[in-house]
Amino acid sequence: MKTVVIGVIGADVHAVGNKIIHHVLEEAGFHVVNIGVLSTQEDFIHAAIETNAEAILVSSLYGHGEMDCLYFKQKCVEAGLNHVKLYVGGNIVVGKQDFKAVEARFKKMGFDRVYPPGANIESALEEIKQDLGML
Amino acid sequence: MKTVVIGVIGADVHAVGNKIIHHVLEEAGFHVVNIGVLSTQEDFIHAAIETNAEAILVSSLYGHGEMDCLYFKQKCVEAGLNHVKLYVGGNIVVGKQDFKAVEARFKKMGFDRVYPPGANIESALEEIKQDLGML
Amino acid sequence: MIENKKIDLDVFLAKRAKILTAWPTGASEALSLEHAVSTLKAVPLHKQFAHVLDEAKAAGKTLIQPRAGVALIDQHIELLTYLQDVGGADLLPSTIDAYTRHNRYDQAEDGIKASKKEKRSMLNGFPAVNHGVEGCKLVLDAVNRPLQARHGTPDARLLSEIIHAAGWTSNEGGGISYNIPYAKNIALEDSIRYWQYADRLVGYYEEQGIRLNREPFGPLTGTLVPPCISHTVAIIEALLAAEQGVKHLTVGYGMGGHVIQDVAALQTLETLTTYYLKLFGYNDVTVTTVFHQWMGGFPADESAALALISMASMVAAMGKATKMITKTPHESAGVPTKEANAQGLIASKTILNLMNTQPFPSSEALEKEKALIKKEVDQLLYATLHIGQGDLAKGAVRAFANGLLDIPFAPSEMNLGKILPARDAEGAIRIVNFGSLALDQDIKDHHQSLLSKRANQQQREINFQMTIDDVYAIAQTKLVGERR
Amino acid sequence: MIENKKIDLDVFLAKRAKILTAWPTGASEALSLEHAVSTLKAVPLHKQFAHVLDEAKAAGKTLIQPRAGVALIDQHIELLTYLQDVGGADLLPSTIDAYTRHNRYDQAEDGIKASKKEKRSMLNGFPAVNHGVEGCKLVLDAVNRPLQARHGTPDARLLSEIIHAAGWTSNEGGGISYNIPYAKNIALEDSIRYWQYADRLVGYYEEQGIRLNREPFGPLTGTLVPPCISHTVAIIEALLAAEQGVKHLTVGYGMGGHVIQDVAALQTLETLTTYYLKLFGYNDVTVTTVFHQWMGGFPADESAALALISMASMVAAMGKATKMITKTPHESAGVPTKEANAQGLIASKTILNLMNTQPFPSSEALEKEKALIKKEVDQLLYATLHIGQGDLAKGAVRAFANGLLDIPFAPSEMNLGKILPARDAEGAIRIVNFGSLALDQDIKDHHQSLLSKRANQQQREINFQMTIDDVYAIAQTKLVGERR
Ligand code: B12
Ligand code: B12
Repeated sequence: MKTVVIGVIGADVHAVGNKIIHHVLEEAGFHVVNIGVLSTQEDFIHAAIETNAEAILVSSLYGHGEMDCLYFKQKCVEAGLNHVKLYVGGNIVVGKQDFKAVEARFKKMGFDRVYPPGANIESALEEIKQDLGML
Repeated sequence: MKTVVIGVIGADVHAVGNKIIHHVLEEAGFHVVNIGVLSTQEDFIHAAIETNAEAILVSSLYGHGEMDCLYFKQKCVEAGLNHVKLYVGGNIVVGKQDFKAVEARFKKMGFDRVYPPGANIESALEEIKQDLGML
Repeated sequence: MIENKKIDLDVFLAKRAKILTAWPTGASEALSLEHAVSTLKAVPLHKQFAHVLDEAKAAGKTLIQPRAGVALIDQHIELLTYLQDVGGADLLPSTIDAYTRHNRYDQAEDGIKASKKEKRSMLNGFPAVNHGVEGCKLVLDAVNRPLQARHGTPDARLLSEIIHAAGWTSNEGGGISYNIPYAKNIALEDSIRYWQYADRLVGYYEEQGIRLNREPFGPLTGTLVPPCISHTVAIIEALLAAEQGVKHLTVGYGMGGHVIQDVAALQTLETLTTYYLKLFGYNDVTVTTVFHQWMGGFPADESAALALISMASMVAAMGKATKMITKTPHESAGVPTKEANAQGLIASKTILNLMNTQPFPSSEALEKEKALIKKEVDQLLYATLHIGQGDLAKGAVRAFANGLLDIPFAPSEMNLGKILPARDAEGAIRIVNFGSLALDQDIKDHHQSLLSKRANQQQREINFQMTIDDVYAIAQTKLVGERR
Repeated sequence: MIENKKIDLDVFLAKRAKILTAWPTGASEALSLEHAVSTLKAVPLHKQFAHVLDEAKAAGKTLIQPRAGVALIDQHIELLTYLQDVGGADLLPSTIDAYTRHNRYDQAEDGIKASKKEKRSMLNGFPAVNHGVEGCKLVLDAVNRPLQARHGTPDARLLSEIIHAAGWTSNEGGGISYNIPYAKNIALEDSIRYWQYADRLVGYYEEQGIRLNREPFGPLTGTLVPPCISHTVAIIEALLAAEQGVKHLTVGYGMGGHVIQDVAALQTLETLTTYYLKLFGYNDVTVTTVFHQWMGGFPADESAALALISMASMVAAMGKATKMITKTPHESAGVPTKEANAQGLIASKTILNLMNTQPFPSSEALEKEKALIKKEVDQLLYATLHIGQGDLAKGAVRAFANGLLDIPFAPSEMNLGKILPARDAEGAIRIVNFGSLALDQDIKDHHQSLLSKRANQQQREINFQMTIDDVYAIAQTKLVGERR
């Protein structure tokens, strides 16, 4: 079973999506480590290390995604998690912005895949399974 | 009392605005000659001649204003009505177009004043009175 | 003098030969009845208006249909396909241009030429007669929804022949509803006769096993029309159509703005039409209803317009209309772009989806309003029948001539034009001046008392200025007009 | 252990001194009580929340208020002025950023700096604490409407001091409604105590003759929250506030989507809150209501979003809410531009204007739903009081600890989280899994029977997937979720 860490980063309390991602990923055969809302970068990293996760799915809904995700990739690398796939989705910037530009910004920050508002977890399942060699 | 001819030009049956223009102009002290809907350019001209009108208010709501008003000024001039002020208003072209361009088109066709959709008769009263020296 | 009698086949066929000579496209081979019958029989089920309406009625769903029409076939197909795929339209129109509506096919031809030259539609609709059966068939084959001719044509005989022969399975209009609001000096007797022909054509196809839908035009002038008046016209046209053999009808009503009055109108429209059809022995006619989103002046602001469109959709859902004709955020400006038209459809379908499972409970206020409409309609229909000595066609002609029936703001000189409507304190449409309208004193007093309550509240007279304020109100996002 | 007792003045003043030291702006001279009282007394009538709400309630009008907040003062003023002048907002917010909501004023400062650098708001709200009394006063002076702090702050003591001292005459929030949906591991006892302080501050100003409005947060998680649960929390917070001396309350409810359930909820919210306030001896508290337009996931299409906003406005008008919080066509994407925010306001005001004169008649279905909500709320409140041995503060803490009260989808670990909601066949919100919710078997069976009717109709199990489908439904412009 592939292990993935999920959670909502920063001072963000949006829990609905997190609970659904938890359920959907479990149903899809993942071992889900859910660190919940209001999680720090360190929370994600510790959870990934402890559970030997292959991927970290960061949710950011409340708008401060750019500030909260800054240097996250570097910290992952420093913690020996270079091989861990990094995903980010939800409403990751403040306001309706051109997604191409937002995606580039977060890819530059080291995220492997970046999802726009409205892209629910079910629509991302294929890609995640592909990346983790489950297909 | 100043006499004005009002009517709805072409194969246009929109009567609501026409009836209100009739009432509002009468209340404002005009002698109103109302030739109603489905009026031809000739209907307007004959009415203006017969009643010695000082202005012709053409309504076009249904969209074919450009085709129906073509050469109207020339015909007025030929009929000796050069001094008669020509107004056009309603929804005088097909669809939502930039009003500046539409106004220019109808001014080029010889209309003295051109009104956009939504400019009801009450808001035009001042200008009409001014043009006819009633203020 | 006109009679409400089914046209004999031979008389019909003789008239037909003459009608098809009015414009060159009338000579097309595709207009032979054999050819037309085979075309119509080949129309797939999902493009048959009556069938799709029946499914919706059975499922308690409200379908959406836009207005749309441009001069040239390719752009018209592009427009309808966009409204189908992006807008989600369940039924498709072709709104016919105003020149064609007045049988001015030459001016329609000018419009086609001008549109090619200017690279924009210079016509406010689709010139179906000029494009002929072949052109109309191209449109039907290019779309995936039933297609209907929507127009305002006192004499639509040639137009009806052409669109049906092209497989369009519904035709809107009627002898009264496409004369009084749509013409100036066409005798009511003539337009009723023209529409008896259009209905007889549908009756003919019915006899060949082809079920076509006919839709009298509900909203009339769309401007403060009291429900009892539009219902009476709708029922008269339904009966006239049934006599000619029409078996599938959609009767319509234009949004008034007062939710309870509108839901009451929608519910009574169906029950009264069905009742009168049965009363006159037409027991095998399917009745469906159409709710037209607000048909008066629209607010210029596009968000306000979308709000009004959404409110209309709430009412259609509550009143369980079989079909709803949508408006667009461009309504106050002009013929909409396909994008604006699709916006109106999307907003409408959103509401219908969210409301579809929700029943609209009865209430005292609703039943009271329904009872009033029923009483008013019964009196107007009785007077019409009475003055026609039992013949509805004669009755209609004479009722309008004497103002027993009278439509507010109508351009036609066949209409007495004495009636003056205005809104009561809640915003329901009432009658200020009855003229010679065939309604009893009780009803007149009821309207009067409701109107004076409003007049007192606004400390104003009940007069034409009150009506004018109400005509302007909704475009200023108000329901009850305020003194200027 | 916490008690529902009015904080003694000296205890309050002692706490106040400490609270004001939490961030440098707490040291401002404008925060001396004398200065704050004089500022508040100088607030003109048309900028006093309580007064403007009282006028609306008396006139039976529903006011509109958007959410809005950006990092920097100038842009924030430009935004609010636009919403006032173009949007037509009757009341203005300042939506506070999320860092400030978690008392992370340092990170809010980073957000302010980043916003200056990037020339766009990097914060999802207005950092009122960082801008201090002077900054907040600039905002009040620049606008022409009453100003309210809207946020989601478990410990809003410093924030409340600052905004009131700046003349903002309303503060949103509560010890439960700003903890359970807005935090992870903050003890309910702490957040209730923090909000007793914020209410006591309002009580203090009340004693100086200044009437401030307090608004518990109605919608909680905004995701399929059964009305009985949000009403119970609203009533508890109303009672806790009244005990601290608050005299003017706005209790709220988030749109559910089923029109009759929502109108029933709005009507019972006012009657039940007033009833319980009187029951506990608080006879001089004004109760007004706020309806939040749909608080769950929005459709991405802007026309669909405006339709949902319009539907919500229809419900607020029918339920005669005193105030309505609007949404925008950008809701599913992110914090709206001022233009999109104004679109939401214009659509909302259009509906409210068109509906304002129209009464919403009672019906059997409405009375049935109201009776159910009343019965459920009575049971939940009784259980809360009972477990608190007559003390509501204790009762609330213990009720949540034992799941007698349970809020769906809540992030807080203080919430049992066993409750599972789903929609019945008509789309009304029911409870699938009651967990330990303090409701009797009759009520449980009633919910169960309604839910199984839906399950049969959709031939599916009643399970978490049904709830997930309902969570997604409205964003897909459906009310009752369909199996994926
Ligand atoms: C009510 C209405 C109808 C009613 C008309 C009833 C009747 N017989 O009067 C019905 C439903 C029958 C109808 C039919 C049609 N309609 Co119509 N109708 C409208 C609607 C909704 C309101 C018009 C109205 O009565 N407004 C209220 C009155 C008080 O205002 P008004 O008419 O605008 O007039 C005021 C001002 O314009 C101004 N004004 C008018 N003329 C002048 C002139 C001067 C000099 C000045 C200073 C001011 C001025 O003062 C008037 C009084 O304040 C408008 C859209 C809208 N406005 O929201 C469409 C609209 C006018 N109709 C339209 C069309 C196309 C038609 C049809 C032609 C359809 C067709 N394709 O054939 C048919 C008519 C057929 C025909 N042969 O003409 C289009 C025109 C499109 C365009 N120009 O691009 C409109 C704009 C709708 C749209 N957005 O597509 N219609
Ligand atoms: C419900 C809701 C709330 C509830 C939250 C209840 C709770 N505790 O969970 C309440 C009312 C409490 C709330 C509060 C706030 N909210 Co809110 N909220 C929403 C709303 C309406 C729906 C969110 C939701 O639950 N959707 C349903 C779930 C199933 O979908 P989801 O959350 O989007 O998650 C799915 C997808 O995004 C995706 N996904 C999510 N993460 C990831 C990650 C990966 C890797 C992948 C592949 C996919 C993926 O899969 C999920 C499941 O399908 C949205 C707007 C909208 N979407 O319409 C705003 C929204 C998210 N909220 C917003 C804001 C700003 C706030 C506040 C921060 C306000 C403030 N200024 O402080 C506060 C929260 C305070 C805080 N400290 O965080 C903004 C964010 C703005 C921005 N990004 O530009 C939004 C977008 C509204 C808006 N347009 O302004 N909110």
